[in-house]
Amino acid sequence: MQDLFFYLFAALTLLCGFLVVANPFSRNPVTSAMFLALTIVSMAGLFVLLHAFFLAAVQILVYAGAVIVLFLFVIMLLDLKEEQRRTANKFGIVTGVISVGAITVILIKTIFESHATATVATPALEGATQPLGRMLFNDYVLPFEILSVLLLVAMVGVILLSKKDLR
Amino acid sequence: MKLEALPWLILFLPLLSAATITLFTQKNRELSARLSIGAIVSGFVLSVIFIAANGWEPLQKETLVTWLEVGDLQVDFGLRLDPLSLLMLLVVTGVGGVIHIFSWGYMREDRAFSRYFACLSLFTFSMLGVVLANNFLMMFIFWELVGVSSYLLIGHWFERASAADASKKAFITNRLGDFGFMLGILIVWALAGGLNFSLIEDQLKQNPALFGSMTTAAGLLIFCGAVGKSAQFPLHVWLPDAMEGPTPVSALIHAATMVAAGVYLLCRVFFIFTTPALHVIAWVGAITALMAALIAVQQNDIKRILAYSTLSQLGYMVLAVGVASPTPAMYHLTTHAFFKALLFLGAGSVIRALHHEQDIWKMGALSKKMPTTSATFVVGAAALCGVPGFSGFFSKDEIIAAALNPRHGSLGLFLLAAGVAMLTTFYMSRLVLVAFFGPARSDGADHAQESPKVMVLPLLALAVPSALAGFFGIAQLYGKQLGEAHSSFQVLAMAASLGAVVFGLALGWGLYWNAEKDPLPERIGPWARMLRNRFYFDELYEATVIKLHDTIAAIADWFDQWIVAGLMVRGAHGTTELVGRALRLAQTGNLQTYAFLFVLGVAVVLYFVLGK
Amino acid sequence: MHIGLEHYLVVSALLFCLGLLGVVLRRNLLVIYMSLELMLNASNLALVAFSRFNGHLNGQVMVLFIITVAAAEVSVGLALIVALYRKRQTAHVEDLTTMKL
Amino acid sequence: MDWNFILFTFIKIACVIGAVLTMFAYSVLAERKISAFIQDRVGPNRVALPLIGSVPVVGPFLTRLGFWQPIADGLKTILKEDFTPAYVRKAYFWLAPAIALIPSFLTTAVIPFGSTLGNPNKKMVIADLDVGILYTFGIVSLGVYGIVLAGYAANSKYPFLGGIRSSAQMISYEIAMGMSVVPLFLVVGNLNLSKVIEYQAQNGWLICYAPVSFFIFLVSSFAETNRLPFDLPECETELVAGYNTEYSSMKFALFFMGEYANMIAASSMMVVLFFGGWTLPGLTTPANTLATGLLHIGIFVGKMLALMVLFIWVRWMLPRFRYDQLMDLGWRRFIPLALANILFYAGWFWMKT
Repeated sequence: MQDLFFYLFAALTLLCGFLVVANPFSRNPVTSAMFLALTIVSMAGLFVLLHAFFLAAVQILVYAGAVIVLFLFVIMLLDLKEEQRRTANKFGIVTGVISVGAITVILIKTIFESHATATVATPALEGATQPLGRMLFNDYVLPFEILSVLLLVAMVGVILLSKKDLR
Repeated sequence: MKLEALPWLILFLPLLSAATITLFTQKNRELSARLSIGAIVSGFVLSVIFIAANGWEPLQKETLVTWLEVGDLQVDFGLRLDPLSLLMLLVVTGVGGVIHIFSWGYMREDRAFSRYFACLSLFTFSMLGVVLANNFLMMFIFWELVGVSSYLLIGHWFERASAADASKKAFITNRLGDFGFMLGILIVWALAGGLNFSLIEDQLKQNPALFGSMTTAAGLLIFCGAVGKSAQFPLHVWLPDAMEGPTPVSALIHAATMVAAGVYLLCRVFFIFTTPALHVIAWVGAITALMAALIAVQQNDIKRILAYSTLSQLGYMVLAVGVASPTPAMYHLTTHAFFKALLFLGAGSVIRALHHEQDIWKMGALSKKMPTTSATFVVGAAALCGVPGFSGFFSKDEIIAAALNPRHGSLGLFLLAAGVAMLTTFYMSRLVLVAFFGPARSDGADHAQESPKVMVLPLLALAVPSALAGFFGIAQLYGKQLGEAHSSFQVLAMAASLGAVVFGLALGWGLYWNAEKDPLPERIGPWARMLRNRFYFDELYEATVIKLHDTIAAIADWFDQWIVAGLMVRGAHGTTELVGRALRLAQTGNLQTYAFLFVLGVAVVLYFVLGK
Repeated sequence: MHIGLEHYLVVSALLFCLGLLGVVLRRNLLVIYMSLELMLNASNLALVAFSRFNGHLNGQVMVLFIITVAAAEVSVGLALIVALYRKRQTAHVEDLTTMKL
Repeated sequence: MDWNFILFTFIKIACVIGAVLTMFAYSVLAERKISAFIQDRVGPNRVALPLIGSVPVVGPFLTRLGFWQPIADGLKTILKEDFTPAYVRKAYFWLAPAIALIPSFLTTAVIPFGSTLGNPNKKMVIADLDVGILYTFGIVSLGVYGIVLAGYAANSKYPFLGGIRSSAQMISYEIAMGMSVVPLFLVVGNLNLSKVIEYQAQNGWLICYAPVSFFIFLVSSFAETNRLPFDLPECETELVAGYNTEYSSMKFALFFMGEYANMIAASSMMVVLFFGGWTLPGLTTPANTLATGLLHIGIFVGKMLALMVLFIWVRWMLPRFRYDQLMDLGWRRFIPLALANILFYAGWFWMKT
């Protein structure tokens, strides 16, 4: 049952990811964004299978609920229709695919050759929210605070950037 | 009361005024002029006070400040105070002050009034430095400063190409002489181990063979400096061109001070010259005197005539030094400073009255329109010609007499001197008769008016010493230091100079009284043209020196362009550029390309890290 | 075959390479950004899988951080794109070659 | 695999969806009736079923009540021509209403609408998730897609602006909403909604502990469901009908349904979070008989309906906000207020320990 779900979600993730990048039917960025949302959601499914419930929820909440909506927002604001008209650079596509393919091969080869020892799932970390929180606010409190500053900086930056005339 | 600080004050007041004008009072014309004039006039007053207090020969002849001390070398910054320098101090500040005041009127409408006075003050400072210097190095420094400030003054109207060219010509020609001067200084330094005048003089007195075979060479090299500054024969070309500067500048530089510096130098270091060197000096002076007088006969520009006359008189002075008679040289220098400044200022007054007309054939009848200027000009001319009773008579007479002295002089030099005296009278009578008498030859001359008081008063102030300087005992004063003039042939010399004056005046009167145009070209034809063209010196230099110079420059240019810039610089930069061009291909500005290259790099790195 | 760490890692690697492909091939700035998000998510997946199979929560904490950074990055990046678009009227990388010589 | 469990879950899902749909139909009627009451009108009172309408007393009463009106409305929306304008983006135009509706149904999955049906294994919640509230927020945040896509797909100005406005509004208020409930979990110490109700059963309703949270949550719910006073995405005077301008027939009905389903979901969330779910003071133990189980469900539904009425009531009582006021309220009032609220509770607990 779990295996089935894994294959289902993995296939869905990869398929949607592929459609984000190279949708043969549409080059509309909105479609890409929607498939990205689907990727995120199916990835959340994978997270659930990995017993990372909290992260699954956060994944949906942050990515699907905010980030991709932001993307949609911007796409709609910018009114992008350009790309549909452009002709692709064949040479670039071929070389790009080859180099990325090489990386893929290397990565997967490495994964299979490494013989990861932990093939059996360790006892599930049920209800991981509380330990996660403890860890976050004890061991990782400094990075956490730094991140909060990062967010603040990003917010200030975005507000400045979005002003009509920068001074 | 010793007043030791006074000479320093006199020296540095003009510098202070120049600095103040340049830094603070550029905008305030009147204040600038007052500062500059105040500096030089107070310099004159202070000089008088100093001389009054200490007499002509102060007990302490030198005041010293150690300026540089590097290893064994010690350079003092000192002032030498003896009759020679004190009298020159009076001449420079006195004549210079008068010229300053004259400038106030003459330059009134000039745009760069403040700059003019700043340069004037700087020039005064440098000249005073030359006069007061007690060693070769300090003299050389001020010598160069004189060159720089004269460059600035001659090129005052630098907007005019001719003025800019003239200033460059003056500076470069001077540098040529200065180069020799510097070599001479170095030789003296190497041999004597010091630069102080009195030190070297003492050493030479004790051991005349101190410099050995180098003495003549050192003397001649130092004479080179004087040749440049005093515009002697091969390097005389800059002085007539320098008339492009404002007329007061001409008066200051070309009559009283700068050109006199060369002669002053010769007298100051007279002790260093050997007999062969003196022969050379004498002949150079004689040739300059004759040549300049001949050229002056056929010039039409009032300032040029005066310029060549200056050259001629400088030749006299150098001749006097060359016949081992520095006293007459300095005597003539002093009187010449008075009357030549007077003549230049008179010419300036005329030029200004005629709205910058300088051709004497467009003047005439000015004696009626500008009585004071004319009268003073005539006084100056008479002094220059050596009319008996006027200052020039005494000084020139002494030189002509000295030219006959048995040890250094010769009959040739005497005849030359006498001939030049005749020519002087001739061209001066031509100038005076054409410019101030006869009919008015242009509308400008017809409507000329007397110049304002600020210009006329200096003329009067200079006319007095021009006329009477012969009675002040200046020669005796110089004689105290430089030795009495040889006066054994006074009668013959006096007869010769009197004859020259009478003959020259008669010739001039005959040819130019009421003349409409110059009758001389018709009479002597090609000779006149040659004179008018200044013996083709400029053309000669153009054809030889400048050609040679151009060739050397072309070769250097070729070397620079092909070897230095071509092979070395361009080679290096070409290689860099080629590599840069190759690398530039990678910078497409396209994000995608960068991403692709990045991915490629990651693939390679991954291959080496993981893939093996 | 039981699902192990390797399976998740393969999915993660494939997703990562898909994102990389998108970055290299697509020419719309926004889509490139989405591809970047894909890559970040792929790394998230790998981290969560590690966390799960090593019985330790460090990985999940990292994922939280990554999500936060990604949110900040996206907001700033999108603001930049909007600013750029206002200036140039394009979000197409081929038109944004001002730095080119 | 526990087939019983699966079957039971399916039955629960079916019941919940059926209940929500019914509730949707009758909440529309309630809306109309209440608005009529507020505006001193009668409201729908004509639709009658042929047979039942002729039953004396009951028939006219039900007719006057408008009891059959939802059926007529439903028939009308189904039978109307489903018009697709020419220049819409077809795929998204079709997808958008579904996407708008789905999240609100999904939200109901984690809501414990009752205790048990006698048997402790038969929990009256479809999925008893440990991260229930996070799940809810995640799903709610997906709700924005429907509206954004609807605005985008219509390919026309007003729907587009409506979609943009709506998404901005929803994202903004989601933050305040999410932060408003944090104090609750500080108090309860668990994200599982069933545990939240258990805590309330023992310690009293959470609205007493966190009234500020409730206030923020309530107002944010209005904004999240695009209800008045925050219905700017479909504000007639400015945007015609907002994102659903180009929609008609059943597609429009789906949006409509989504709105009411959202209201239902929000009301039930509030009931669970602040009003003790199925508990009443004195009625706190999980049911051990079928009857008490049903009673618990009834209590839950009753509380929820009361909140629904509040929603409807507010709609007809308050004027619409201006958009900048809305944003101002969200970002500059509620978010700082929610933060201060969190800090207050955190400080409180810190003092206690």
